[in-house]
Amino acid sequence: MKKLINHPEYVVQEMIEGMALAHPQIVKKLPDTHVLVRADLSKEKVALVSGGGSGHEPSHGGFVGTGMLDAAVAGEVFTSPTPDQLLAAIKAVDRGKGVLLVIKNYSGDVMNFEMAMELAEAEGIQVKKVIVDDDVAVKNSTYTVGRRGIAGTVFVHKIAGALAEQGASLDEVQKVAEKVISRVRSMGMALSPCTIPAVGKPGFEIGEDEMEMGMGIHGEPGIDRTKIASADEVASTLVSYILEDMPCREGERVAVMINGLGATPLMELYIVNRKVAKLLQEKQIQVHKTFVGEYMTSLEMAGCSVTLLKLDDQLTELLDAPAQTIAWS
Amino acid sequence: MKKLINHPEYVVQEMIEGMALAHPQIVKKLPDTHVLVRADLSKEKVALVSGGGSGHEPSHGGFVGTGMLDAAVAGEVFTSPTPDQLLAAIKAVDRGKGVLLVIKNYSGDVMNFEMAMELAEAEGIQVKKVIVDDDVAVKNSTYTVGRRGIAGTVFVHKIAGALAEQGASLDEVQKVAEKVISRVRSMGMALSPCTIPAVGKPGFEIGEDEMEMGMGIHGEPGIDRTKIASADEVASTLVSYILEDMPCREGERVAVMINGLGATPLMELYIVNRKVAKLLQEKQIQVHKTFVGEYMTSLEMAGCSVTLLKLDDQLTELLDAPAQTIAWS
Amino acid sequence: MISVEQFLKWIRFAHEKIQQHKNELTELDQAIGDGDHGVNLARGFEAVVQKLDAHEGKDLGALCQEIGMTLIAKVGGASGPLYGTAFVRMATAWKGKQSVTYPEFVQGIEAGANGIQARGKAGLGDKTMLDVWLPLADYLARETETVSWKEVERFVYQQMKSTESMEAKKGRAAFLGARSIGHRDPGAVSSYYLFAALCQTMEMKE
Amino acid sequence: MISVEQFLKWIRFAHEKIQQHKNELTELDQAIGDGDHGVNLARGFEAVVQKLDAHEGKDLGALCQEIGMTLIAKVGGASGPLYGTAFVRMATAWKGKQSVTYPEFVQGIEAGANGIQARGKAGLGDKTMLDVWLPLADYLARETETVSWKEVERFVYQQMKSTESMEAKKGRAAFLGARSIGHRDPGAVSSYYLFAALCQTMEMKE
Ligand SMILES: Nc1ncnc2c1ncn2[C@@H]1O[C@H](COP(=O)(O)OP(=O)(O)O)[C@@H](O)[C@H]1O
Ligand SMILES: Nc1ncnc2c1ncn2[C@@H]1O[C@H](COP(=O)(O)OP(=O)(O)O)[C@@H](O)[C@H]1O
Ligand SMILES: [Mg+2]
Ligand SMILES: [Mg+2]
Ligand SMILES: [Mg+2]
Ligand SMILES: [Mg+2]
Repeated sequence: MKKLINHPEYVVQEMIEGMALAHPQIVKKLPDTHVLVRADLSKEKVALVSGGGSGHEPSHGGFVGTGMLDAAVAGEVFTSPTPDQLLAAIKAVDRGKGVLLVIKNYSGDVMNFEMAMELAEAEGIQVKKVIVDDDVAVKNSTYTVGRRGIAGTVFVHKIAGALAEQGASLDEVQKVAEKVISRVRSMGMALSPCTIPAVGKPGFEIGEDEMEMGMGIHGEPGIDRTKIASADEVASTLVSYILEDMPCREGERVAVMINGLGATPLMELYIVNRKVAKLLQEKQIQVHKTFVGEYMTSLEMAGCSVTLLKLDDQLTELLDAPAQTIAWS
Repeated sequence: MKKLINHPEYVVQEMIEGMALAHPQIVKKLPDTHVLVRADLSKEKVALVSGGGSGHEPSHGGFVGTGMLDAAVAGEVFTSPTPDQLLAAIKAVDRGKGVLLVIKNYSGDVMNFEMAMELAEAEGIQVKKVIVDDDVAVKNSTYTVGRRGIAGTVFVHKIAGALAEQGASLDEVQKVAEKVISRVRSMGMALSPCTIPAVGKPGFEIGEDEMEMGMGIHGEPGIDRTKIASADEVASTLVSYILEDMPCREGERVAVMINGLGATPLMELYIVNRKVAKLLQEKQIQVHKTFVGEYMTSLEMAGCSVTLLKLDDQLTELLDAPAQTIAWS
Repeated sequence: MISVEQFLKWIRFAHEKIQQHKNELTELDQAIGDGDHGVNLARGFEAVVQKLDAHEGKDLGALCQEIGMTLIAKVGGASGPLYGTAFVRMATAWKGKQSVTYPEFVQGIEAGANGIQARGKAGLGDKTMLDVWLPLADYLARETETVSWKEVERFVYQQMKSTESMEAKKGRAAFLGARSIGHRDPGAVSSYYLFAALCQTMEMKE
Repeated sequence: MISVEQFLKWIRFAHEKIQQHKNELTELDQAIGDGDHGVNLARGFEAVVQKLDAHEGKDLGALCQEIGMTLIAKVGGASGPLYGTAFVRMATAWKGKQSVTYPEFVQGIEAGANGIQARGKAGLGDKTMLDVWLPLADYLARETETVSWKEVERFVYQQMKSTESMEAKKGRAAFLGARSIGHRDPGAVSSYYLFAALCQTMEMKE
């Protein structure tokens, strides 16, 4: 394991400290927690709280700021944060207008957030939640846990955050978040594994000539282990899975995110985007905006995910609204 | 070699296409070149052109836009762009106010840019140049080629670009660029090598328990191959080399850049920043702003560089001025 | 049947087993999850035993409450709320007691199992820790004070092992669908170590 | 001494050698540079021979001009402007000639070497391609038409080899300082292949 760290046990704490030290104009750390909150919490508005295991940076601390999240709670690496930390975040950002929790659909995240919600409600805070499940690599079924939440979550932060910033009510903010969730789909793939610092060895093995389609952002196995394919083939496969799940008609407008998982250079992400853009052009799906970079990573995993968000006028306006965070501006 | 590419020969072309397709509001590709120019080239102002080998993304195409570069020219991976491409860029962005070339100090870059300069001057365009040499890992000497240009180059783009945007003359823009160069120092280190796509195997080898201090951004060997150290030790070493070369007094103000080389997760960069911030605090050097992320990469190399820029009032104002590019906003 | 002293022995013994088998638990989780189960539980139990050192005269209810809250605050992930809820429910069952009788003990385990089910909404056969907890509660409920703890351990082991052939429906392994078959559930295995520690503690006492 | 036909043979032969030794050149550059020299030159010479296919009656000057401009536009890095400038200077020396005499040929090589020096501002002993070009130009200037091309090749080889013990002062290897000692300069090695191709072409003719 080759990492620029001090001790596996302190990676999350030291990272949060490093973030707060780097961007004091944007975020501050709640004392004795792994919670980053907006530096300017004065405004009376619905508050947005998200979080999850660490190792997905810039998610979620990088999206705390004006027009996006009010607080982000970092768990241990790949491990949902605990209810006490979530409660601290909720209490710190609540301005009496209620708090929306943005949860990625993992059993652990859902349970910890729900426990925090119960605790906050017991203290008289109005809390609602949405659960993001954009990963089409997993079959959707109400019978099981359903799909995973991955990079599409960032669009939920952006759009719900923009509406909250405009002064909308908790119900309205929850509604728009759910609208985003219903219209966003993602799928990822990996070329190499990643290593949880405290574990010290890679979460899975993958041959020199292999890749895994549908890989989860915690190294959860995907749907297909194949010979490594070209960037164009990878892009085509990801887009076709997404469009199969969420058909888009000619003339419809989308936002595109080409998300790097950690070790993949921007060069490769842009090569993937080239093909994604061409595929959408062929299908006459209009691209309103494209985001290429690292938004929801998996430590130092190599690979990428593609996300499509189907826009309407409301979502377009909110997506384009200004935001001031570490990783989105 | 595990890369998300189609063919090693086309990586640069396809990357440039992918960038232009992703951000049509910000950049456009000059036909038949690997040049990205600002989408809005109307304004009469001094133009800034930079470039270099590819593989350092988001440098330099990611810094094309309002308030930074007017054009970026991409060479083959780790290979300076050629004079014809540079000339095309210069001609495309010249608005009659002259063009400043921002060159990183490598023999190849200097020669190709100088040839382009001669060609442009022959066509009656006023061209000046600055050469960035911020890497303190290399001993400075007028007898040899001097130091390498690395991540500090991005500060030159930002500050000279801001002054050009304000309507300053070519001389003034060149002067401020030189001021930045005289006040910016960087040093990097690597944990793992990178592979030029067309070569297909890593540029160097490094043991499982080793790191290289002073590593160049093209995999050029550094100054010290040691046992892998903690993030805090790495940060201390880099900062002390920089401050030895450019002493900073108590109360002086700096901008800090913690730059990832490609495969290093943001988590680790922030852990490094934590220590850098503490070291500067101890020395009572004021941090005006901190930039953490990927600015000048080396394909998928793991490692980081630290850059300090000594600010004065002029540089502070120009650094803080708004800019609209892909990777800086 | 079980006193504060015995209880503390059980938990300390469970802690030891978790630390010993940390890598095994992590590897099981790497196969069908995200590879943090060993690390998560090891961190949680480490925190638990540190709290126990200052238990000074707490009753079983208070101890379980402390353990549950510590696990909730320190483990995170899916197993934190689940193990945590189990101990918090046991705390309610054993409130104010310095020791419990066999039927009271069984009530506690049942309350724990029901807590896991309420929190995680899994059913039997969903390939989770519940596949150890629920059957164990039922087994103990059918027995009496004279139960053979060796047999109990064997039973728990079988339950744990039976998760190998199940298809996961809840938790992270559920994303794998049928490909989760052939692997033991990490949470079932850690639950086995928890109860193996109980059985061995009780046997030593006999 | 050398006709258009011979010249084309030389360049095509040089191209073959560069392609054959592409990996070797890249590995030399990995040791003290950035590992692209083989790839750069292979790309450049590939483009050059494609242009040569349509040379139809061009003279030596025009051919060298074409080669120089192609190398400048296709190689990039340090070696592109340097090799390119060398051929552009040779073009001036051989302007309008269908063939050149031995003294004219030597003037061309001298012009090329001087072009490299003017462009790169390196001196003898700085561990660059110049350490092949300049001594070769001098050697040829001291000889006549009857020069032994076998000897020339041996001489070029020695010059190339002598870069091994030099400390780089120019080019990327200069960043290494004393640690560049012990490695051959990639540009000197590629220049050796260029001139080995010349010598072997001339020998075949003899
Ligand atoms: N809904 C659930 N009900 C019961 N147990 C569950 C549920 N979800 C997960 N588990 C248990 O949690 C274990 C995984 O714990 P852990 O790895 O610590 O958390 P995470 O899955 O969040 O990484 C699984 O092996 C399973 O036994
Ligand atoms: N200033 C110079 N003068 C002469 N030759 C030089 C100079 N700088 C570099 N070279 C030659 O160029 C070679 C490197 O070429 P190449 O690897 O293609 O370019 P780069 O160094 O830009 O990657 C060196 O081995 C050396 O022979
Ligand atoms: Mg987990
Ligand atoms: Mg090069
Ligand atoms: Mg897990
Ligand atoms: Mg080179």
